[in-house]
Amino acid sequence: MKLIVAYVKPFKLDEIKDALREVGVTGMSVGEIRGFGRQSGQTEVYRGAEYKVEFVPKTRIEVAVGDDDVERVVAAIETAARTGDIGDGKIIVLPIEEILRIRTGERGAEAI
Amino acid sequence: MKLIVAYVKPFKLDEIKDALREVGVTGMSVGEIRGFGRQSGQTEVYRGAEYKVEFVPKTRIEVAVGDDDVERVVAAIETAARTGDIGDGKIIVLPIEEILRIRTGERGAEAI
Amino acid sequence: MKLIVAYVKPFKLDEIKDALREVGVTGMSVGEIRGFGRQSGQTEVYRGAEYKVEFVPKTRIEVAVGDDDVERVVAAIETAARTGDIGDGKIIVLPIEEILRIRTGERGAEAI
Amino acid sequence: MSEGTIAWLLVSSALVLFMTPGLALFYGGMVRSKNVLNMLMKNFFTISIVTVVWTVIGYTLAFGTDFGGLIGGLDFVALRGVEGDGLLFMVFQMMFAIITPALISGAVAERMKFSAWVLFTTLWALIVYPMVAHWGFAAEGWLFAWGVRDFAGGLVVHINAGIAALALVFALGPRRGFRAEVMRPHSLPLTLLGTGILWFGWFGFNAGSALAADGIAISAFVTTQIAASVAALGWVVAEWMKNGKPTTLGAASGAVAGLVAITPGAGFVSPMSAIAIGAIAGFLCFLAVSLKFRFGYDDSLDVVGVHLVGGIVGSVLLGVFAESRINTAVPDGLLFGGSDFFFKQVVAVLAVMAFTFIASYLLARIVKAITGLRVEENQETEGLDISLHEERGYVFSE
Amino acid sequence: MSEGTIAWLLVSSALVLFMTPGLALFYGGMVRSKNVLNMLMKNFFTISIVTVVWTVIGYTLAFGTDFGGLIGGLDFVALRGVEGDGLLFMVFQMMFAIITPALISGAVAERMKFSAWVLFTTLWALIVYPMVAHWGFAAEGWLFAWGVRDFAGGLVVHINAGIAALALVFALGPRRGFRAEVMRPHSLPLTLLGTGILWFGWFGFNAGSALAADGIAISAFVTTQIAASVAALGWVVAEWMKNGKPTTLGAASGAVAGLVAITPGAGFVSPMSAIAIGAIAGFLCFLAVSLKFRFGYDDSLDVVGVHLVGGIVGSVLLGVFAESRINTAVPDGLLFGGSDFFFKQVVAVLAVMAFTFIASYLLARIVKAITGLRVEENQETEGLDISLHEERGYVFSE
Amino acid sequence: MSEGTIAWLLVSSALVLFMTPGLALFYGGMVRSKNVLNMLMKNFFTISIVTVVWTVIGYTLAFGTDFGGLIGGLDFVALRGVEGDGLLFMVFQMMFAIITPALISGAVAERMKFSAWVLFTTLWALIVYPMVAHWGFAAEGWLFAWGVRDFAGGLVVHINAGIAALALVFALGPRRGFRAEVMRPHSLPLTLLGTGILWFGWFGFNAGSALAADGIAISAFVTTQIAASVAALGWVVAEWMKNGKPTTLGAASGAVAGLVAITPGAGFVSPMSAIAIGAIAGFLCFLAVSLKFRFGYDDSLDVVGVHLVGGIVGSVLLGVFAESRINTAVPDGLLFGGSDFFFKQVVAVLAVMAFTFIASYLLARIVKAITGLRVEENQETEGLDISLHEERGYVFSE
Ligand SMILES: Nc1ncnc2c1ncn2[C@@H]1O[C@H](COP(=O)(O)OP(=O)(O)O)[C@@H](O)[C@H]1O
Ligand SMILES: Nc1ncnc2c1ncn2[C@@H]1O[C@H](COP(=O)(O)OP(=O)(O)O)[C@@H](O)[C@H]1O
Ligand SMILES: Nc1ncnc2c1ncn2[C@@H]1O[C@H](COP(=O)(O)OP(=O)(O)O)[C@@H](O)[C@H]1O
Repeated sequence: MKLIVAYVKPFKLDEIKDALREVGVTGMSVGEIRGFGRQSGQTEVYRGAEYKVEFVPKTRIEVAVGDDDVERVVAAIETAARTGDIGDGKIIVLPIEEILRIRTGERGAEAI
Repeated sequence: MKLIVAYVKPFKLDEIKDALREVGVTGMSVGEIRGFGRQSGQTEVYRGAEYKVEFVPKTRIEVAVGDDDVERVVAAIETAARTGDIGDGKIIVLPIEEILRIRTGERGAEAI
Repeated sequence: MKLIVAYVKPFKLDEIKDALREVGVTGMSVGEIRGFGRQSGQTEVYRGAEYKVEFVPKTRIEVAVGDDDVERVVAAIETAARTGDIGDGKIIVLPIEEILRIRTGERGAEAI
Repeated sequence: MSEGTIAWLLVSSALVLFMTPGLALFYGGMVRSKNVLNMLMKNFFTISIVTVVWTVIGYTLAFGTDFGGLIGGLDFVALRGVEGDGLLFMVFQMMFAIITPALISGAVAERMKFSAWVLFTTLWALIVYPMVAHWGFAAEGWLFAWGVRDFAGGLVVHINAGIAALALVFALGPRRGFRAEVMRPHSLPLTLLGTGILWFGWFGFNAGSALAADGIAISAFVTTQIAASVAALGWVVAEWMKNGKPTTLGAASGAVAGLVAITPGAGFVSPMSAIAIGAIAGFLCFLAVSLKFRFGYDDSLDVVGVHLVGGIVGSVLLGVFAESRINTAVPDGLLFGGSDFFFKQVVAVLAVMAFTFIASYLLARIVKAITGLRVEENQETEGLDISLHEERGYVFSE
Repeated sequence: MSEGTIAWLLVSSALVLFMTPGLALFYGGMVRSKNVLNMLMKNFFTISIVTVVWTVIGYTLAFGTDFGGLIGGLDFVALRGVEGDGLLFMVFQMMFAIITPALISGAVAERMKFSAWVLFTTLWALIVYPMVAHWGFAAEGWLFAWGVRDFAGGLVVHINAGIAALALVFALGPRRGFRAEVMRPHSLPLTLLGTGILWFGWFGFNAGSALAADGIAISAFVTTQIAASVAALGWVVAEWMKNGKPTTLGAASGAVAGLVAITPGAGFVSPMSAIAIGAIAGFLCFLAVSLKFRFGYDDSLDVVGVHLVGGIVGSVLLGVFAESRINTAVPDGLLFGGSDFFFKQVVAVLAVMAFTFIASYLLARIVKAITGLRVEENQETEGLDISLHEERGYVFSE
Repeated sequence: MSEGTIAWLLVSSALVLFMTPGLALFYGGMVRSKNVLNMLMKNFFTISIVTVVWTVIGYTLAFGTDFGGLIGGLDFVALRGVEGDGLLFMVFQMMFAIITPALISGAVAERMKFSAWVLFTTLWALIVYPMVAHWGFAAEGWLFAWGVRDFAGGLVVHINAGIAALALVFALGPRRGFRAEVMRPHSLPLTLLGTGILWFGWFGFNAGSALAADGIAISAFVTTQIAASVAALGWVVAEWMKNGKPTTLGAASGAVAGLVAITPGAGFVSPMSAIAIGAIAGFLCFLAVSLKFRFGYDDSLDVVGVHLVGGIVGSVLLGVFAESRINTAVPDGLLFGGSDFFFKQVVAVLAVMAFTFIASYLLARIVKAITGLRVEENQETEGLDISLHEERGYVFSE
């Protein structure tokens, strides 16, 4: 089992969610982060003073999937999240050693 | 060493914290996320327009533990987080390769 | 490739970002969390009622790096984040199995 | 004027001015957080623009010597000769000239260029508002002279703003994601705060329109309070029955709908009629806000549903409930035996709608030709606060 | 009435109305974010409910022809014959009838059903408030006729609301997690904003109660400002000494406590007495808010500690500090040689407490039988905004 | 006084009091979220402190029997003999005495100890404010007697507060991270709300300073509205040209700058002059806020740039635009043939700046010796809300 972590543009969340649902993903967890990367941040101006805010608002998505689904899920996110512009973000795959559904105590693939 | 990640119902945080403390956990990190899963989201109504908000507020807990403590900690979270209703959430175990305490520079088990 | 996760004091973020940039890191993702640890939380008082809030605001940083850069990056964070006081936080290293840049579809080291 | 009346009109003017920041918050809470500042800014800046326009030329176009019932002459350009009581009347009326275009801003939220807004508001405050104000408020304006009555601005303010909003929405098109995406209010507490300020300020708006601290002012004050309350009840009961839940935004919207609807008749109807007007307005405006989904125009914050519909309801119902017993300045309405007045009110509603719709649509096209109306697609996605103002509404992480 | 007085009472009425949105924000900031809209809604909707109740029947029960000192007759049903000055008095008093039940809402925050609140408020505004208002404010009400004085509503508003809150809390029970969990205010800036609005509006409340723009109004204005300020000092100094830190919520709470305590005596005492009243109220109310933890009743936002205790302090101290030199409508208090008046004030406090506690508790039981009082356990956990209103207070992520 | 005038001055007093909570929000939105409560608290607590100081001794030092043009005598200690109209004047002036030190708090935001603020404000309200108020407002104060005019407090309020802010900033030093770190406003909606309240309250401030509900009040009301609007335009246009973007904070800041600048001349100049004053103030204050970066003093929220510079601009321009035709209490300014008055205004500005700078700096040193001025380094890093008040501004996660 793998944990897929994606940093994406916030307004893409809805599309990604729909894409994931289409490839059979039934759960995910989403948080707000600030990203730093090639995409340069925003200048903000307050009373004439300029602030170069290097962090850009991004959305962080976590999806736990079975080993067989990894490629399909990664591809779904990749397609849905892409705009082609700098700052589209990254997808990372981490190994999961165990997973458990709290409600039922199920473990492993069934717990996803 | 393992990193235990749990997605749980927000109001369960206090009980989980207490349960973890009882099994000897001395540290954890907690964030706010929005979860998508079997538990259906909430309908919200604004000026007569209905919005089906599929994301549910959840709390994400991270605990780094030594290999021997994994089962105990997972069990503690499981028990404290369970209500028996859909949406109780998941626990995931990830392998840690190294851990370091910034203040002292200690590494490995001592750093937890 | 590794994912370096660090829990640090929020006001240290700027220094850490600069330190990381100096060692060649070009991207990172940052979130707000609440930390529980040896550093005791804050007492808050509302209308005479005392609340012991055990969670302390912390910043969580994620940096994906190539295998060769791990030590350098960990050292950079360690130095920049240290104040010497309790609560400086932890750094964790997780193995990454795959990484992908959404914009270009590049994978592996190039995608970082 | 007596000192008591001066005191009351100074306070009323301040109250009506306060409504525009209140409106800014009311609207600001309803947009997404990435657009909150742009929403506030469009309202605050409208204060500045209209103050200047009104001072220099707008006031005289509205209240200068009449030309054919259509517009005022240039006698008061740059406030020449406007002093004492006249100056007080000028500034009280200025506050109405300010809030009217500000009301429009809710319809075009989250996508209209700031420069386009500035230009549109300037032109609209220069041309449309003074003409309609002349018709409805000036003694020789054709509507007023013909016998139409508009106590505090049902025609001049609410129908005028509401139909202009519709015209502008047509020229502008819907937000990206309209009807597909969730576009929830980002802070209803802000909206409720705005509602409180609007309600408070509306006492100056309506009771101040008596232009004296007298029995008419008292009467207008009371009908205002009653209509707002009953309309909030009406809206909430309607949605409670339809959707199964009473909502905070429903209560706030209902209150505003009631305030709108009582505006044309505040000093002309009895407290019991105010109950009827409030109830009908609360109910009809609740129904009206769903029209935009049916017909597909994106009136983002329901300026049409609340102000246009509420203004029509109030202006027409004034033709029903007016009582010369309450105020000798108005003939009796349908219910009290006068059908003539009712007919005139209906004609006035149609006339203002037709004129303002056309004029506003033309102005929108002109503005489009000069500055363009909409922000770029990526600006809309990123949010107007950052892309147009380089500011962020909230920073909780530092 | 002179135009000056009409102007002042119109403004005062608007100011007192504005207090209820202010109170909504004051309370709204103190609850957890999942309940903020419910808190706002309970207050805003109370405006609607009471406006209707008061218009139709409440006013006449309070101020109609007296029946045995206990209640007014039905002469003014649906405002029949209420015109001019009478209409102005009616609407000024309406605003008091609105805020009184609104005050209660803070005690039952975060757990009471909205439908139960609607029913309770309606009944309470129909029965309890008009009776107590009749006793304390109407010339032939038994308390007033007997010689008790209540300038702007220490008995009628604050003690009345505070003791009703206690009764309702008994019927309702504590929030889940009371005393075990952290239940912090979610937005103190909102609470401080509410405090500012309350303070501002209170000038209409107290100085407006002179019912004229005269020396008594001026005097009441000044004592109001002083007592609020000193009580804030008193509360903050007390907590600074006890807990080692001065708090923002302490300053806000102290100010409100002072405003409550000066209410019954605002137009009857000197500025120097206002300092004493403020200091005592700030100190005692600070002590009183901890009573709920000692006795275990969950008065969520301290309506008892601030309004009941503050109201008692003020009403009793009026018996000490009243000066006929300041206002001939009041006899001298203890300090100036009159003991009779002090005694009457104490009796009045006890009488209102006894009556309202019993009546409110009975109403609460009736409401419980009809709608139930509390939300379900999982609704309370999830938050009342989503579970009762299907709305969310804040959405910062879109 | 007539009832109309009493009504107007009661309302004006309430409006001016409301400005301080408005200011608290205006400032509160501009600090980082970890310091918002401390910012609010410093303002709210200033209300309490100054109310007591003014009641007991400040009023008599400002308006008691004159001593050599420099200060008032002790005749009115503890308001002895202050009644009726005098009491009304006392409380109206009290509100000015409150907001003046409150204005200073913005300059020392995010680092000054609360205890030090309490002590500084107490001493400043006891010594500096009453003296300068005596000079500028009392009939025998040396500035007034000499012929200087200050309609509503350009010298007494804004220059006085602005230069004191500068002195305190020198004594205090910059925030940790000044010029290196990003220190963004945490909630501009809060700041805009504060702006709305300030603008609303300023009508009481300026038009109330006519001390009657008369033509001067009307005139002051109108110039206030105009100058605020034009200055907002001026500021925004300047920044639009310089930085390429119009900002919300710019509009808010410009409006406040205009309100400040018209204050000294509100009842003395014509509406057309108000346009000029507003435009110049908006433009100059925009330039002035960048001075702190050039000269390296950390005036956190630009009290110097807005209030000192705006106050100077307004006081000096009054010497240019004053018209005895508008108000016989003022001589003609430069533009209307009088050079003498202009000269006196300039001297007055310099005199107040010199006196208050020195006095405030000395007070700051005294306070430093007693309590210290700054919080500890780690308290500043952690935020003043937690470290000084043990409270948190926002808790959205529960
Ligand atoms: N090395 C990294 N570790 C963690 N997150 C990263 C890393 N590099 C980029 N990110 C995340 O991905 C986002 C997009 O990266 P960026 O370099 O701006 O664009 P692109 O992915 O198109 O090259 C960043 O804002 C950040 O959230
Ligand atoms: N595959 C997944 N990857 C990441 N998070 C998940 C996944 N599935 C569920 N979650 C998280 O767990 C929460 C609960 O899941 P849900 O399916 O609603 O209930 P249950 O775990 O009781 O079956 C979700 O809200 C989400 O935060
Ligand atoms: N076992 C753990 N798992 C996850 N996060 C931890 C763990 N222990 C500590 N942390 C994080 O590190 C932060 C600092 O830890 P703390 O024990 O207070 O200080 P120190 O690291 O100096 O010993 C905590 O606030 C928490 O966010």
